[in-house]
Amino acid sequence: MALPLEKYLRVGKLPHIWCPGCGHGIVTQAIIRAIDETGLDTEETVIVSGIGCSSRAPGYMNFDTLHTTHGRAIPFATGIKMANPELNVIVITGDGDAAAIGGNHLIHAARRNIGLTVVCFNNNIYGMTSGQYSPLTPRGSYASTAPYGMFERPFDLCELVKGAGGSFIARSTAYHTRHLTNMIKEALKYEGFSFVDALSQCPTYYGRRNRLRTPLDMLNWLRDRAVPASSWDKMTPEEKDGKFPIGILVNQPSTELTKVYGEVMVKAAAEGGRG
Amino acid sequence: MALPLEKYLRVGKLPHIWCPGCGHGIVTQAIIRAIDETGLDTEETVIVSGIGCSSRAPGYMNFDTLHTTHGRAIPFATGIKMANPELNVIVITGDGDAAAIGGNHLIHAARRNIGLTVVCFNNNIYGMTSGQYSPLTPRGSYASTAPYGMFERPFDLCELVKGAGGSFIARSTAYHTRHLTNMIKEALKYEGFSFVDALSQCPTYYGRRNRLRTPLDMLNWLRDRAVPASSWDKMTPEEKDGKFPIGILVNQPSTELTKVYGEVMVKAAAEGGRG
Amino acid sequence: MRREFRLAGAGGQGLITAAIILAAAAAEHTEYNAVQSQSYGPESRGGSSKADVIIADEEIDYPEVKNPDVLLVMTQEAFDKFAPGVRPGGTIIVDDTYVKDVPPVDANIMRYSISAKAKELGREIVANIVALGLLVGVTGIVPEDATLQSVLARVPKGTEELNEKAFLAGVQAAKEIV
Amino acid sequence: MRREFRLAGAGGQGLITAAIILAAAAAEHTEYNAVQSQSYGPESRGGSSKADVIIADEEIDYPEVKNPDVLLVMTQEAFDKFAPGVRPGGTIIVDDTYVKDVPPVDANIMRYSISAKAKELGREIVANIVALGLLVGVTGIVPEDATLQSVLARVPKGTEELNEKAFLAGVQAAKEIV
Amino acid sequence: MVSDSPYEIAVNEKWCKKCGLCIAFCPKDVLESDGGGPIVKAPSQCIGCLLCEMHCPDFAITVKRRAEK
Amino acid sequence: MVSDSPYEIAVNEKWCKKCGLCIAFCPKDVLESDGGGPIVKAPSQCIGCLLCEMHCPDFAITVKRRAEK
Amino acid sequence: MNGSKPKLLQGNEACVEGAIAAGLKFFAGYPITPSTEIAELCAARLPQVGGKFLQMEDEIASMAAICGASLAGRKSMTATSGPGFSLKQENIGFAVEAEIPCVVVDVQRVGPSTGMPTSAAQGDVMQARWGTHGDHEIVVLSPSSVLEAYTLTVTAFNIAEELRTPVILLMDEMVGHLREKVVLPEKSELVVRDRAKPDLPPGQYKPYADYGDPAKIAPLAAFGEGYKYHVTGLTHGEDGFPTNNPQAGATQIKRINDKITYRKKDLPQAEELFTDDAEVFVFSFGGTARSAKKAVRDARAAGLKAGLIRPVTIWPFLEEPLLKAKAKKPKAVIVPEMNLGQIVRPVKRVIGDTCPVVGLNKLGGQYIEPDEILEAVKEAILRGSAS
Amino acid sequence: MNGSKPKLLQGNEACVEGAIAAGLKFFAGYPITPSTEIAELCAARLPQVGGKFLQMEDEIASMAAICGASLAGRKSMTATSGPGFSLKQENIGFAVEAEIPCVVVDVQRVGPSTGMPTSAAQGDVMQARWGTHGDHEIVVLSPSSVLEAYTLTVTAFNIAEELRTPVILLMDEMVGHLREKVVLPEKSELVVRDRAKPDLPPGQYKPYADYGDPAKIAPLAAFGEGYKYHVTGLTHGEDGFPTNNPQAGATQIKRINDKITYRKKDLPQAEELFTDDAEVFVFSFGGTARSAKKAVRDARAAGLKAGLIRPVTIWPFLEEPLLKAKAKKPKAVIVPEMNLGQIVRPVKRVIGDTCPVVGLNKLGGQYIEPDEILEAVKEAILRGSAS
Ligand SMILES: Cc1ncc(C[n+]2csc(CCOP(=O)(O)OP(=O)(O)O)c2C)c(N)n1
Ligand SMILES: Cc1ncc(C[n+]2csc(CCOP(=O)(O)OP(=O)(O)O)c2C)c(N)n1
Ligand code: SF4
Ligand code: SF4
Ligand code: SF4
Ligand code: SF4
Ligand code: SF4
Ligand code: SF4
Ligand SMILES: [Mg+2]
Ligand SMILES: [Mg+2]
Repeated sequence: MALPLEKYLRVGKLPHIWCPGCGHGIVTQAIIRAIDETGLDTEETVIVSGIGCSSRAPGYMNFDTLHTTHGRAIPFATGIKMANPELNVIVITGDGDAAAIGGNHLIHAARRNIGLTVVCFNNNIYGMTSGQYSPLTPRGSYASTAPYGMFERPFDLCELVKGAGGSFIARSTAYHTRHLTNMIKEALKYEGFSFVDALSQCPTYYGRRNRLRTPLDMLNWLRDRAVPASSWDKMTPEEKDGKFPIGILVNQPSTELTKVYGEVMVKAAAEGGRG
Repeated sequence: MALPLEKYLRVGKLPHIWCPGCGHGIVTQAIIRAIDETGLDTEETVIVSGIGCSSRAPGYMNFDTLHTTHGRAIPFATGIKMANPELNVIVITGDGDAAAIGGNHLIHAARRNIGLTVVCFNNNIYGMTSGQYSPLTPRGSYASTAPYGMFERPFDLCELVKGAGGSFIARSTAYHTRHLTNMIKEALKYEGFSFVDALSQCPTYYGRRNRLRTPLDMLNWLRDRAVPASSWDKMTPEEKDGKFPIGILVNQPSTELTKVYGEVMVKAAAEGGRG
Repeated sequence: MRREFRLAGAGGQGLITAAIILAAAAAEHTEYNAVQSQSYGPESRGGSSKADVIIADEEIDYPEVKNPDVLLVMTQEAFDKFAPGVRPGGTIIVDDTYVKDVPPVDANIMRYSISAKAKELGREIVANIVALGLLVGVTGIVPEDATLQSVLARVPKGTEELNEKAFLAGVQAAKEIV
Repeated sequence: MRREFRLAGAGGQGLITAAIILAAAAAEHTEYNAVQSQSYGPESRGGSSKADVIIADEEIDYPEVKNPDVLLVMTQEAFDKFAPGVRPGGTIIVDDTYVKDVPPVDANIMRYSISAKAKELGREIVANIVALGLLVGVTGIVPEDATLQSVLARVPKGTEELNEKAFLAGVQAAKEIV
Repeated sequence: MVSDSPYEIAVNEKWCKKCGLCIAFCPKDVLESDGGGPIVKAPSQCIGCLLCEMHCPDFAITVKRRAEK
Repeated sequence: MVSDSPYEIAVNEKWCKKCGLCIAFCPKDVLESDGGGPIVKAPSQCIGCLLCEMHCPDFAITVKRRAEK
Repeated sequence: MNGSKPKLLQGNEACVEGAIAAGLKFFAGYPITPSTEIAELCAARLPQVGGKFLQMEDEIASMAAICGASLAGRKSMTATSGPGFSLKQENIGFAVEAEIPCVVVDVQRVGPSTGMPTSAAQGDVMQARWGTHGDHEIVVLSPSSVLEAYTLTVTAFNIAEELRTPVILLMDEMVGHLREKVVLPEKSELVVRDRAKPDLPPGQYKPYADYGDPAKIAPLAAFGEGYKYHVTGLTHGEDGFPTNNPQAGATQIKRINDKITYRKKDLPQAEELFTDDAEVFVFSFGGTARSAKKAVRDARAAGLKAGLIRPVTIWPFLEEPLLKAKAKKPKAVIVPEMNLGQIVRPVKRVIGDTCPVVGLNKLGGQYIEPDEILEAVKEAILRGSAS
Repeated sequence: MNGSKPKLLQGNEACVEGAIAAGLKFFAGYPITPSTEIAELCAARLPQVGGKFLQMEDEIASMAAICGASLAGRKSMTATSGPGFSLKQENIGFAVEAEIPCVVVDVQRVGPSTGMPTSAAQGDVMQARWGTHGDHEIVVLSPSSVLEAYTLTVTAFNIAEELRTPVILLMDEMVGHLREKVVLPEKSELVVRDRAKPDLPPGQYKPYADYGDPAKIAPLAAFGEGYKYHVTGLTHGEDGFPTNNPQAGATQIKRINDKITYRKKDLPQAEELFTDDAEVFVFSFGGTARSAKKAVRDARAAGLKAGLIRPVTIWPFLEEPLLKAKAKKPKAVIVPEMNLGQIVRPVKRVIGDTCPVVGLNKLGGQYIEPDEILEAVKEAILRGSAS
């Protein structure tokens, strides 16, 4: 039952750089557990990230790992998957990385249905750069660049990916560790593009500034806002306010991009193509 | 009834560079007509575009006009609106400009609800660079970079903007000129971020390669695929296949960003803020 | 030996294709060197079109045509724009279907109703190949059969027959007007 | 005159704030020049923290501290890392709440249970201000009242009283241990 | 061109690119093709629906009520 | 630590950052706080639910079934 | 903020206060170490003074937004560091081509790529000049102190407005993060240039007029003022509309370059110390120049004839002080920089074969210490005397 | 495609065929004039030869995708022009820092900004060297003919693989769009270097090993081969993991620079024509060098002692042929380029005060004609003789 940590972690690199009580370690563990339970071969699994506290996770994970530029993990991963479709390609990203600077890549990967599993460590703040607001910061929250409270409207990340055509979309939180692990497992099993919005906590920069003084306060805050997807649709707009659904939100199988491209290659070799 | 062309167009710059039968002229005219019917002051209206055949439209329009870099019209326009919220800011963009390279800016503007009206001249192809596929090219269509047929899945642009939180979203086509004009009018009247997916035709690069030999063939193709929004929801998935709804698809008023920021300014001047 | 050709007219008349075929015929079927270039740009969209070819028995260092030895024009606009630049004593082949006004220039003018001929053969779209046949026939710069091979290799499948007819019509016309 | 100070400990102990206040007191309330700098980086996240101050009556061209005249350390790790770098004959102020192992070095060592004192006053979080009082008291580099002004100007609203107590406790302690 | 229709149809030859859309969209066969571009053949039939004008990509055909003039 | 529980709880002191989450999540009060970090106080109460392990951001607490050892 | 009272300010803070003093009304940015404090302070300060702050989705959008705001008539700024500076390059080129006044701050850190985000470097010197495609002059200023972070930001806005061009404030982590005692100039002492307004009516206004004189630059009307003009990144004529005419294109590109080179004399000149009788020159900018200054003072104290040239304007490269130095036939010019050797290149070009030009380079975030420069000075004097 | 049969090929087409011959297996790109034919041909050709093409959402993603594909073991390429080249800069820096082999084609057009998209220029010379932030050497090659577009693409892949670095193929519109007769080399004549594989087992493999010898470069394992190693754009140690140690950082940055400068001798050397006894040298690259060649031939025909140096490797700058020229105490070096003067800068640095270095510059998409260069040669000889 306990995870074989040495198999999945570069234990020599631990302890990690994350702050005490940071949710990113919890989500990382859920990924590893999901990999373990799914039985993915560590030698055929690649982990790719962008830049951010979250994006430091691959450095601790015992796989082929790639820590890229801010926001660009998905197109790097796209190149890997195109080059070698046999590989399991997992992308670890943050809410800033995935939804601010990297938003375009996220929606295009969802559109293309390229076989990546993207897990967004969503702590609704820029942790690495010390607490600026992100496109996921709830309205009214304080951040170092929102000293008068967040005045922009945030995304609903799962709705965004859905609008882009995403075929597998799930959400969970660092509070719901077992559920989170299961969501990631389902995402790993899905052949096309799968997206998991993993709500995480940044006690250092989000919590401190928003009267959530301890990591536990933050996890309870996540718990209190999460509603099972099955109940969500029955709720009134007022009931939904400030809350979010967790669970599998979209699951519509569709042929994965490299599979489709395989057909292009067959056609090309045969007929030549019509320029 | 006929438009006062000299008022809205830089007639000295005509004829324009667009090909015979290009839909972009039709959509441009619809915008002008909508401006005329809405009664916007030409001196307080700014038109901003990116790069593409479509993005050449502002050069012919008698307003303050800004032809920016590829994909970036929306953030330029965002700066204009933030600087001077009194201005009516209209963005003209293409499907490549708005949805390929500029996709991130589109979704963030929708999220922020900044008061721009974005009209996408969507000909589902890159016209300016001679016919490469765009994120809107229908599956199976031919393009210069899809000699074996488009193998990626396209976006539904309106769904994308909706997923991003867009509050006013409409669609029409260059076939439905009166309807298109009305959609743009409604968008202009909407205070926050409004988006119009204006399906246009590129007979030169899309039509020729896809057995739609004349501009009329292309317009009829648009007509045949368009379904009034009111009927759309009643259709089965099979019936929807290859078709798209036209009309106002989303209309949920919400406070515009510069208005919200006005409140921040009042607060800041008064209290100082909590860093 | 270095001879410079310019083919000019409207976008859509297929003159770039004709120029490529001419250069290809020289490059692939003769000992000559050949380069081909053209004007690009949004202005080629519906507007004017210009394609150049240089054929030489030496290295072609500088690949630009300044004063062509031979100019083929298929619109009045193209004539007006490019005729003055022709090398004194050069040749201008004029499609008199569209070029009506031909003031005197220091060049050898040859007229033929290229587009009309193409229409007569079935589709005006092959006017470029008629023109090519005419140009090859008039100048003898590359062998006719080699050029025909290049034509057949580069036109869309299914249109070979029509294009062959067009090319031969051009060659024939050359014989008549020279 | 140029004197260099280093304040080192763990992230969260508030030593950067203390250093800023020290530099501000010198800059804003004396004729001296002052600069302040610190180590940044993910390592400052939960890990160690280091802040430097230089106070001088001349221009401070090069603003880096290499061998501080005065070192304040609030963790064992900080002591181990920075004590060897102190200018021979300099001063090391040690928070013996956390620094237990103090091998001999060529410096004047002063010990005080800074964090324990802060806890006693109400909240350990003001240990940085106790330390500041101690440092100012020990070194006399800036007037105590001016420093207190700077303290009050830079701590969060509502905590002024506690911080004032903390500062004065540090100053008092200095008198006792010097 | 004088006619008994209340509408006046103007074609700007310099801008017209002869795409033929105006002709195709006219519900009343008012227009006739001249190698692609429109010739106003039956002005009296014009009902002022503006379909020609609004489908012209080149701002080259306009329809005005005579009174407007 | 020997106990009659079928579970063995290990804390890696070098990795633990004393966030207290393991303690807070243990439904059986097995763990007690030592300035934030866990002390295994009542190992026999452990039901192997893994809530401590799965909420530890630092991979610092693990729970194994004794047989596994 | 202003007044004769001394303050302890951080370099990044001083930049913001300078910008506000210069009339900054719109900041768009995306956080990145070590420039982030600039965005954070703008978020707090701008709405207090009638300005606006917007955190954009990325650096590309930030650069675009400040161009838009500037065209709408507001003084605008963005700030970033290496990776973000790379992303901004395309739109910096747009601002150059469309002649949009704005200020871009780059607080340098160790590169290439993510490098060492919190460590100091001076590795973007050449990128600031050549980072965007195509030919373009650009004005780049580099402060050495917190006070200068303030004053040069004001200057940057003035140049941007006067020359209708983006101006780069090239800081380094050392200056950006340093807190230092400063006495800010009184508001009344500050020269603040506001944007020239067109004096011609809309019909006659040429936003890109070519007066045939690089000293004369067309004023920029604000959008919404009734001029209804066109702005494009395509090569354009005097009216702002695209042109395909090669001659017109060449003229336009030359004009936007000439307007800058013509004004070299008006840009902030180098600080010189002991250059009159120097035998060895130290040429150094930004944070490193602080070490250089100390080294030169120490050298003088030791009786060595060292002199300092500290360029404040980095680009266009001001040859003048180096030409003066060259004329003195020095024993060496020493160029310490926290990179592999960038500003040393134009120095070599100017000095030619006159004397050795010695690069003193450090990487990995390590400051160049005064003693290292002093050592180089000593060596150069020894070597020079021996030969 | 290969074989002794002559063909008429376009420069852009030749580049694709060269890439395929070199083993290209993945192309990611975003269309932009005048490079688009490269993407179009890759879309048609790659799936025919077991490769893949993907049109990305933008140039940033394209650059990222080819890095990813390269790490997965496939030879990868992207192609673009000015605006897209600006956007790729951040990830080019990543490829430099993470030492990822790949080929980036930039077909230059007139800038800055959107400029004149279909007109030729050579304005990205300095950007190719300095476009990304931080210190980095980079290999840049520039073809002058269609055949060379083919052969240099093969060479670019070989260098990329051997030096584990991105290589820039800097074309210009003139060469990219030119159709020319070529005889492609036989497959058997082509030297194609494949990627070295690690010879150490996973546990011992150091992807960024420092052998203390710039000639030795660690081989790159492909993802999925069991090495389970880490790649980052942060400054890193030999094991690939980030380091904050300044010394280690400095060493790493120097290593990735040294590996390139050390191999200068192995990079494509300049083409020289009549340089033995030349009195005036014309230094010219890319499309413009064709005019230069003609001019030099014409000069010789007129009895004037002109010589041509055509650098094929643009960066790192190969001083050698210029040093040889300098030793001959020439009357002048003439540097024609379709920009405001870029490659002329390092030329001046090398030539120093020996003789005038004369820039001959044209803008707005205008080719520099042979006669203009000839004129400059004549003038230089006259002036040189008079003095
Ligand atoms: C191009 C670029 N812009 C900005 C940055 C600075 N930066 C690093 S991480 C980060 C945000 C991280 O936020 P998020 O993705 O939410 O991750 P977290 O740290 O919260 O886990 C930013 C803005 C950068 N490294 N590169
Ligand atoms: C950064 C950048 N990348 C690529 C291009 C080339 N480019 C110009 S327009 C265009 C696509 C235009 O397509 P779309 O937006 O659909 O407009 P259309 O021409 O179809 O109206 C591209 C790729 C560019 N100008 N800048
Ligand atoms: S700053 Fe926030 S996100 Fe980053 S490690 Fe600390 S708690 Fe986690
Ligand atoms: S290429 Fe297509 S989109 Fe562009 S002007 Fe022609 S028809 Fe219109
Ligand atoms: S207005 Fe209507 S009826 Fe009249 S010409 Fe036009 S399309 Fe025909
Ligand atoms: S629609 Fe306009 S451009 Fe087309 S034929 Fe009619 S008038 Fe001419
Ligand atoms: S496994 Fe469950 S019961 Fe046992 S210590 Fe952990 S949380 Fe408590
Ligand atoms: S959850 Fe982990 S890090 Fe936190 S106190 Fe428990 S063992 Fe330590
Ligand atoms: Mg985050
Ligand atoms: Mg399009």
